[in-house]
Amino acid sequence: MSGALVFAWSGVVLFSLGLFGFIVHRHLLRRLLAFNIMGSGAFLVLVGLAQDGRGIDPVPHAMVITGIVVAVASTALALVVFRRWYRASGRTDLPEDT
Amino acid sequence: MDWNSLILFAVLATSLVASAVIFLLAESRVTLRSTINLAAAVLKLLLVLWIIWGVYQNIEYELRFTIIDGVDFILRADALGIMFVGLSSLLWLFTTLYAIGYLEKAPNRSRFFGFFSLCVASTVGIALAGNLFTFLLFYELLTLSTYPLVVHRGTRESLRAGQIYLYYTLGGGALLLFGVVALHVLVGDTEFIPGGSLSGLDPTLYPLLIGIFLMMVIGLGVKAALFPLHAWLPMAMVAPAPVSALLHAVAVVKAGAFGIARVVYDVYGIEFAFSLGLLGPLAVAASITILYGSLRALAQDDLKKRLAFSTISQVSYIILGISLFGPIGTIGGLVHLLHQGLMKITLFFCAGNYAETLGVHKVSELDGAGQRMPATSVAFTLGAFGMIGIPPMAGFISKWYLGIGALEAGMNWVLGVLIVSSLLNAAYFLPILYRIWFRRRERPWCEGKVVGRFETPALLLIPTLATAAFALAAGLFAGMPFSPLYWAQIIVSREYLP
Amino acid sequence: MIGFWSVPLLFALPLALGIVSLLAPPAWRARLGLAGLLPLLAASIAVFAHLVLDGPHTYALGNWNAPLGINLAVDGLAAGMVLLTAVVSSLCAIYAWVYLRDQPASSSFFWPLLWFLWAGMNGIWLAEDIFNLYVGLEVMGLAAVGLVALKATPQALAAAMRYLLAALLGSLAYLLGVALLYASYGTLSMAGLQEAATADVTTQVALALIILGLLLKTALFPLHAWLPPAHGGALTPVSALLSALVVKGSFYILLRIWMVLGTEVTPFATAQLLGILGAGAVFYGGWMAWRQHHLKQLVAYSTVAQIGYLFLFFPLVTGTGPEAARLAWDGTLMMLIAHALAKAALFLSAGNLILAVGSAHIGHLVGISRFRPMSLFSFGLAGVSLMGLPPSGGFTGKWLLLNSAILSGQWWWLIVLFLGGLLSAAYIFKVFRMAFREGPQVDHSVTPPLTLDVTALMLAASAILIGLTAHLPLAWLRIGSPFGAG
Amino acid sequence: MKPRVIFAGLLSLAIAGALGWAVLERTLPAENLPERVAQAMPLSGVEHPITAVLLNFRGYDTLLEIAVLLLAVVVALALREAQPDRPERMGLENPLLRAVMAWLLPLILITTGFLLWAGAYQPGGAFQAGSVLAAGGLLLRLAGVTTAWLDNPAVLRTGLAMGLLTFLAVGLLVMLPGVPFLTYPTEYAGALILLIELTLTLSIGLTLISLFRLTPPYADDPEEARDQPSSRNGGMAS
Repeated sequence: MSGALVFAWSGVVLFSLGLFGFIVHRHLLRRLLAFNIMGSGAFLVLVGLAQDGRGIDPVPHAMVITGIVVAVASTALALVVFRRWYRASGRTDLPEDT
Repeated sequence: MDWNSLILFAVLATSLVASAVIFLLAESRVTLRSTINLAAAVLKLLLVLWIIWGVYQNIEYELRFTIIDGVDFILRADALGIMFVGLSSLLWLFTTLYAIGYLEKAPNRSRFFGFFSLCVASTVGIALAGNLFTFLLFYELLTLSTYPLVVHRGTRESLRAGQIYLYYTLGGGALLLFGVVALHVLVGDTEFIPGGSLSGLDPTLYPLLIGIFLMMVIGLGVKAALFPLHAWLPMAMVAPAPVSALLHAVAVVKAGAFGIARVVYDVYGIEFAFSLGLLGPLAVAASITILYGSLRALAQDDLKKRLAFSTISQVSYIILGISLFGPIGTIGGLVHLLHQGLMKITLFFCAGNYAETLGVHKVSELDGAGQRMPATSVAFTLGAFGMIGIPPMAGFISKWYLGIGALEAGMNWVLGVLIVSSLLNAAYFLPILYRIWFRRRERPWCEGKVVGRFETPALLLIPTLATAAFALAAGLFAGMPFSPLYWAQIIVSREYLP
Repeated sequence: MIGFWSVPLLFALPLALGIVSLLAPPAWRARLGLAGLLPLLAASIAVFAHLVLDGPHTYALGNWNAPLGINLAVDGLAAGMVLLTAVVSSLCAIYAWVYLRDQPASSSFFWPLLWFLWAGMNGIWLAEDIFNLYVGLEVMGLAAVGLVALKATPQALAAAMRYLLAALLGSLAYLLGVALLYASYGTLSMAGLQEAATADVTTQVALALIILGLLLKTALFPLHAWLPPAHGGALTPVSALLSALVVKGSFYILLRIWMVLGTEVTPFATAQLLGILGAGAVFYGGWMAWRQHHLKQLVAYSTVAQIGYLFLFFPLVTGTGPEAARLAWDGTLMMLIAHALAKAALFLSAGNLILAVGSAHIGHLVGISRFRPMSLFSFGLAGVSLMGLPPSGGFTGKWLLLNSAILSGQWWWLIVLFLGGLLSAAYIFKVFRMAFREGPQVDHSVTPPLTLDVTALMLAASAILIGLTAHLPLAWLRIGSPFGAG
Repeated sequence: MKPRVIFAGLLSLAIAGALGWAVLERTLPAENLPERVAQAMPLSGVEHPITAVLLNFRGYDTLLEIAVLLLAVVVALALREAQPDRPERMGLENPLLRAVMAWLLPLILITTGFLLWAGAYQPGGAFQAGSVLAAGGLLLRLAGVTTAWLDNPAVLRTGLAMGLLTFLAVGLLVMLPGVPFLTYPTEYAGALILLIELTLTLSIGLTLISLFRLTPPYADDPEEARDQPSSRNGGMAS
């Protein structure tokens, strides 16, 4: 088993765990955390698989940095909307979810 | 683009432009709206007369552009098409006049006249369509533009009627669409060519062709009110009288019958359709509808409903004529397309006059109407005689040719259908005439509208008398050039010759 | 040459306008927006004209060719979408210019968000790089979420939140698929992937993830739950933009990736499954639309249904003959364009009707035909296209799809098209029934500004006209397509 | 167990299984992209390959990524304006904290500068530097140091937009000789990238700080929010 595979598999596990949390939880903050865990998993797969073969590939690293920025922006946006929603409704989950 | 295609475009555009302008007019601009309406109708009629003259001289009128690869939009004036256009534009003029009088002071007139013109544009498009695609396009447009007219009054009853109308026509339209697409996949763009274009196909495809024919006839039969697809028509009589008169007696139902004629003559070809064994069942269906419509008409007390069932029965004469294999039967069917239009619109105008002037909607209330409204009643009588087929009215000519055509085609039982149907026609029209002329009214009339110098407003009376006169003339002068009969003979000579 | 210069302007210009509009005082944003429409429209037309005159081309950003750099690909489909976006967004922007006057001041943030949305969409249409598509998706998606949230009512915030969660999940699935593809092919360029693609497990799993993510973003039944509240609850011009263009963004990516990988990599059943889900969307969306009482919710569910038609593309193009596939391609694109135009028109005219009666409840539309014939007329014209009745773009698209279904022998899709058309007639005429009813409730209505009616009418009329002249746009869209320039 | 949990569990397991298998079955690519990157490095204007990919070879991705970041702030600004908050009052009045800050802040600024500069030849770059800068700003805020100049919309928004604007302007200006968007002339590439990174660092830092500032915790309590005069939304029902 190569190192790349360990990284990639860890990424897969993180992604799946995140997905589980994303679906199971109703509290929006938890779902956002789950989303971030999923993101980390995806990034880990991206970088992990790139370790293999011919040395370090800078492209996935750049992609991950871009991905992280996008994830940060998405999370921030989600938090902004969430806090406004909480303020307007007093709820931490979405109305149709029980 | 040359003049000959422009003129076709102009025929279509007169009512389309009128429709667009009328939609934009404010409700209160009555005079301007009426002027535009009438000007468009007169202009269209003149253009159509021009084209009729041209078609008579075998001039080709064609307008064509590509919609998608392999599918063209084609308008073409041939003898069959221009006959229908002529009928529609003549009657549009009269109905417009009538409607202006009928809807005086009624609400939503901009909407009414706008959609009315759109309907006429669709009918003209149906008539001039040069291939199945174009036909389908206008056929569906007719469905859509009629709906607002059916529900025009906005009552619960008319909305219900509109809904039923949509169930039938949209369903029928979808079936027609399938048939057209299937044909398109088989043979490509199906232009209307005298003699049809399918006879060269591989015999293994024949079952498929029969299936497609069935789908298309069902789709078209909905508008032609073929039994058992007719139920929408009597319900649609809640619409204002001009709508019932022009659309549900002439434009819409005839669009269906005309479409069947197109499919039989110009897509399949009458001989090919005969050899596929399609004409016999069609004749049976038409015959059943003829008898069924007449029987149901007997039982109606509502005048417009009785006329509607009469329409169901009479339109099937056209289909019967189409399905008789032989030139004379065809003449009978085609000429009836014109004759029935003239007679039935007269009857509906009369029904509208009775309702508007006297507030009478039922047959049983018509006692003595002849004394109160003699001119209208004379027109009604002429129309009714025509429907029964009493010489020298136009209806007699149709039935005569149909009968001979049936004998020629060796379908003698059709003769029986014609005789029984004529008796039934007499049975539901003569009692009305008896009531109008020979009974007396007990109570005074509750007058609906303020009446001027005549028995009813001139705008209602003049179109009624004019169409009655046309119906009479079509029968009296059937042997003259450019009479409906003459024109039907031209069509048949052109359809059967190639 | 102008076309060459215009390609980067398609995203640079809206980004710049977005920034400027953010810096400008709120009162200036609308005027700035209108001024910005012209150059952007000009650039879109220039790119399109360049394509029609000189054929398809790629644009290597930074002069680094793929796979090292990022290419933009201008082919018929891309340029067509650019132009469609320009037309629909411009008209929606003009609508918004008038509509937002009566909205709270905070709604002036519509403008920067619109520009970012536009940049994201143009980025997606032009992209040739699967990772670049991910970033483009995020620009478009977050701008769209922001636009939904702009109304700031609790319902709108909840809808935005739900939309955001769906978008995020979809993006991550897509990203993971991209990661797997990159790991096995070493390139992000679609052209490179197409050359190298093999039907191994990694590619199939990657494609499955990408498809799943994009289905969620496209709101294909049964992943559609986020769409109706978001599209139905937003400000009217926003609803129009979202339904007309934004859902098409993820569908477009799916289409592209399918053309690159799908036909070779996926088993026959996948395409059929996508078609079946599409059929489910048509039926379920149509049924739900018919059951709605809120006018804009009805229109939103109609989008759910109409998206279903687009997915008939996959079974009709996979494993069928070249002619059937070509017809399916033409038909789907025609459907897509017609839906974009018609749905924008439908939302805008629905917004006008709501402004006129002051209520979004369909039951309150009684008798409105007497007062607002023009709004209703636009609604009807757009409805004609959605029902697939002639003459309209929707009809032409349906005609092509029907042809393709018969030709490929997959007759079962005929039933979907048949019943789908009738269902859409049911919900469109539901509105009309109410509007034509003469009742005591309505004796007056507010008259919205004429501009609102005119923009809706223009969109509706173009949905009709595009059906009558379909062969030209379809020929242009085929430039550089896998089906050859026809 | 709730059906949702079962569903989520099965789905996650299925996806984990499929992904694990896909990772295992992965074949090495035929395309050797690192090799291409290495070959193009001399022309990139920087020495670190990741920075070269981020800001030169795939600079367009980064441009859009910055747009995403800016978008988040735009939405935050829009929502803040739609539901105005009370004036914020934040931070601990703690002299120890302030004293520590006095030590920390210069360190943070130096780290920021270092990360920015380091990006040219070793790991680092605008986003990392911007994040550290934002952390500094956040600490200041927690320490109760007023940052009132950030309340001036013109200053704030200019700062936010500066990075993207510079990036765009550079991308467009280099087109003048007739080359595609973002084609840096080789001799100026290093300088231009540094300029872009510098402005990006400031904008990213400011963006992250703003995202915190725009949703002050005091406004979060729905009970309190309801006491306020009704917010300006509502308006037209549609």
